[in-house]
Amino acid sequence: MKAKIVNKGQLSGLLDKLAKDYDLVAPVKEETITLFKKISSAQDAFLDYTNSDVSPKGCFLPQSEKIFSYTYTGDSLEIVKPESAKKTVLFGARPCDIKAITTLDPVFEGEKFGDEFYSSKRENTVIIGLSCSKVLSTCFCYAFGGGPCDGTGSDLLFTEIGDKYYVEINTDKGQALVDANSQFFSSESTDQLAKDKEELAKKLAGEFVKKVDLTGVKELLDSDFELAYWDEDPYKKCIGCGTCTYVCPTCHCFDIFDFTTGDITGDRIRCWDSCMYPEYTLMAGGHNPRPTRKERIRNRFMHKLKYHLDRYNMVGCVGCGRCIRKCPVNIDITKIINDLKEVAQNA
Amino acid sequence: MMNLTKQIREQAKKLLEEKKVDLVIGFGQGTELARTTPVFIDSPEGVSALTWGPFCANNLAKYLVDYKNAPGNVAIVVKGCDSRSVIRLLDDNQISRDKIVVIGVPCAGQLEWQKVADEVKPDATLKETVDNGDSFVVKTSTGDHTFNKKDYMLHRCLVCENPNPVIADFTIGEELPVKNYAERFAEVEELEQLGLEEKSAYWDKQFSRCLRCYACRNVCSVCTCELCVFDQMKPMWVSKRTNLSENTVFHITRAFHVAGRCVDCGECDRVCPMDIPIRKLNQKIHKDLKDLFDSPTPGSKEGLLSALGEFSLGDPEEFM
Amino acid sequence: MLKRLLEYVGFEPGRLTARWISASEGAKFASTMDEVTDKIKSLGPNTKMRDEIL
Amino acid sequence: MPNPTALTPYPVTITKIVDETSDVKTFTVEFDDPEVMDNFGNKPGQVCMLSVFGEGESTISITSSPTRGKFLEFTVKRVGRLTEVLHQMEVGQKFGVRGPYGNWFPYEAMKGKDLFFVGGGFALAPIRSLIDFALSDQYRSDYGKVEVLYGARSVDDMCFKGDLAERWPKLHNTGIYTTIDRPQDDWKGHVGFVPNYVEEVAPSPKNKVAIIAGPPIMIKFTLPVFAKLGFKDEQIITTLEMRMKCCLGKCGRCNIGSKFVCVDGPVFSQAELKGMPKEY
Repeated sequence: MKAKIVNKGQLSGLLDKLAKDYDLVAPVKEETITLFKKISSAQDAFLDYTNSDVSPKGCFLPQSEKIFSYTYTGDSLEIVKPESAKKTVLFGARPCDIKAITTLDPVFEGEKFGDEFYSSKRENTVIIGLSCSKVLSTCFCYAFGGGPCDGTGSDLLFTEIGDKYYVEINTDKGQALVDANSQFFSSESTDQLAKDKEELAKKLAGEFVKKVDLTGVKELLDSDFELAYWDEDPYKKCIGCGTCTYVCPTCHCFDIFDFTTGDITGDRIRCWDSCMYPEYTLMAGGHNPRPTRKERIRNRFMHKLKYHLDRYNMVGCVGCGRCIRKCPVNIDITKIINDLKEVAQNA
Repeated sequence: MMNLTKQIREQAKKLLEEKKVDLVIGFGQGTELARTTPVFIDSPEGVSALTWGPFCANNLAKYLVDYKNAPGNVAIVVKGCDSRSVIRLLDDNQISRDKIVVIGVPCAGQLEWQKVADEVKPDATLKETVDNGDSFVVKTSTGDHTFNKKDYMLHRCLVCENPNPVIADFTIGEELPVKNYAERFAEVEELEQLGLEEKSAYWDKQFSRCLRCYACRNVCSVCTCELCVFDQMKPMWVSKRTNLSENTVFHITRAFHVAGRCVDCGECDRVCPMDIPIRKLNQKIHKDLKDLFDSPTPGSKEGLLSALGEFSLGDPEEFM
Repeated sequence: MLKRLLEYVGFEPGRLTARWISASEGAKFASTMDEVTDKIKSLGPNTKMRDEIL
Repeated sequence: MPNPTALTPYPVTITKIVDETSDVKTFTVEFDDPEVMDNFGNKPGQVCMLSVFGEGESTISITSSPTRGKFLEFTVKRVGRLTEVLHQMEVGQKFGVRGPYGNWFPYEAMKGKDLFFVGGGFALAPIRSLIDFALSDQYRSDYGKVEVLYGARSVDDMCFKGDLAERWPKLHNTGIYTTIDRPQDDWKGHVGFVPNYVEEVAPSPKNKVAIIAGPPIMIKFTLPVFAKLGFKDEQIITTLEMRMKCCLGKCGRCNIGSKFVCVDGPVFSQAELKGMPKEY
């Protein structure tokens, strides 16, 4: 494992340089909300956060994205595609959110069809992770194999230790970025910081509050689609908003529609959509395969805990805890998992 | 608050045992120390799940609409603000009076759960909460915490119009004094003072964050349309494209759609994942209703006509 | 109410006009329309909600 | 070379429009770039995304068999916003097509077998591609008898009248059965619902595959009839529809359990469907 050190005093220099060479996307604070945005200088970055309100998945799957513009008169048709993605650095993303991007990869890049919009952003982006220094009461990344200092999916992983950042170089892309900006990386020995990081990871691993036990849950969901559990509490209290899906770093559903900008011109747009909305599956003829909140709630949790596993051999949840914090009625995926585990045990 | 919890449970148990209702909708302990979650109790044995305290922010009246066509009667636990929703739903003929039993609880204010969670150890569990007038004491497994209402309460509670339920078949606990806060519209007035450009910049900044998750709409107890204009695809009045223009249209339309019906429960504000001050839009309407038509808050009395649904000769005539 | 709300979120006063005009009041309609167009012209192009999309 | 991963459609020009019923039209289209058609490689049972600019996209099955020529046919029922606009279009006008998507009827596995098609109303459209494929000069010898049992509410609701009355009956070793739900003065043929008619015709399950498409209620009552006649679940093939947006297995909405109808379907055997949640 290759590693380097960045002294804290050097960080703003590095970020300013990155902002010049790339589109730099980093966490920023807007009033009470932390979200990822393009920044032009290091001072806009807000790194003292534990979990942003919105995940950085928008870097690769923007909430709203133009697929092409058209000019159409009925007899003539012209289509103009947007420019391809710019070179970007995503700085300061948390390990769970980066892991989430790796769960999106097979959706957009695997199987039969790729997705040029996602792929071009993915290829052109260097992901610099930032280890967590705290664990929230809603965090449970450990349950899905992640961890507060886990570098999975990142090109570089920064871990704050004292007045230094311990920087792990995980990919060639990361190495290239380090090489191109070597003046900001110290060449001192990283042995001590490597040990410190291990310690930090161990300490944080012991701080999780949410106890999540997935034993038997997948098997239960495999065996029975019509569990009586889905008739219980969660769907009754769900108000059917899309908050959980929009703050979720692994939700990838989208809608495609046309946005007319003139009589004969318009843009084809894709934007996030939510399986919690009744219109999501409503067909033009009026039939809806998931007509009530019960079917929709079931689908969401089945997707996270079963469907994504079935299709891509990856869990559809990374344990960031956003849906728990943001749900207006406190529907908690960890409770659902533990409830299902109990159902499985009693079956 | 243990005493109130006990009384709520007893009342619910009695209603279920006597088959007066088939379902009780109330507050239960949530999965975070400082949160409750709506619970749906259908048997007398289940009432132990009910709780009460300073973490019962949700307005449960919204759920009544789900049961309007279901067989049987429903009991519901409401605070002062929630009770206005019940009246609005009755006035809108969304539910029938003989189908519901209202358990009213005078409310000493609700705390912002995240502010509380920030101060309590993550692994603590809740033991008890005590109302001390200006503060709440939250007793936990890892120690007691005192939270000043002024600093930790939801903003809506700081200018609470009436803590007492205005409709209730049973009232739990003592009525609380009604404080007519002079600063009820202070935030709105502050914004009104700004210049046009500043106002525009302020709201542009807020609206640009909007995710269009529609939590504010879905949580709203007076949003009862079966097909919402924002979901309608034929014609598509408002595009799903998330940009400042479409977001602005969404927020103005949403606010104006509930004008004259909004009961000022502040749920839209509470649930917004992006902390957009949605209630400030509704409060502007409330303020204008008061200034122009001397109209009380919708739902604050039974049988009130909607200010925007009636005409009187004294109304200002700005468009003749 | 709507006018006040629009102004509150930063639209210039005068961008929205509402008038009660009966189908028989042709002259009132014409003069109102003149008034509105004059007003709008004097306000100049609207800048609110004119963001370039994306 | 068509790139189906791009969400960008290819322009097509309408060359022919047939009014099937008052609300169903069949559009024949040709790609403006003939190379696209040469490389399209659509197989019977697959679908396309049709783009009507200003309205968006809709999933429509390809009605025509690739054996019939360098064009595509889409049979479209007027049900929503997009199809409404499509119905107002005229010959010579353009819209967009991307595809082909989804799986196809297992025509290889069906070789050497008799085919028994059941279609109800407008839903003959998705299976017509396979009927014409099996009846094409090129592949006719691969299959045994080709029978089509078709039912509509009334004479006015019958689609593909030309195929049913003229074209198919004249071909070698075919059997065409048509029925309408209620008696009508100008109708000399069979009267009655599809499931009952299937029972009357009583196809033998021996070396035969049944391909069914129709409204859910018809399918629901027809399946037991086939079971009674001795058909195994593997011998019954159907095709599903779902709301779709990308048709690439990404936008999420068309899943039935872990399967996406747009890439894993729309063609499923009854045996496969039995192993899936009833959420369609």
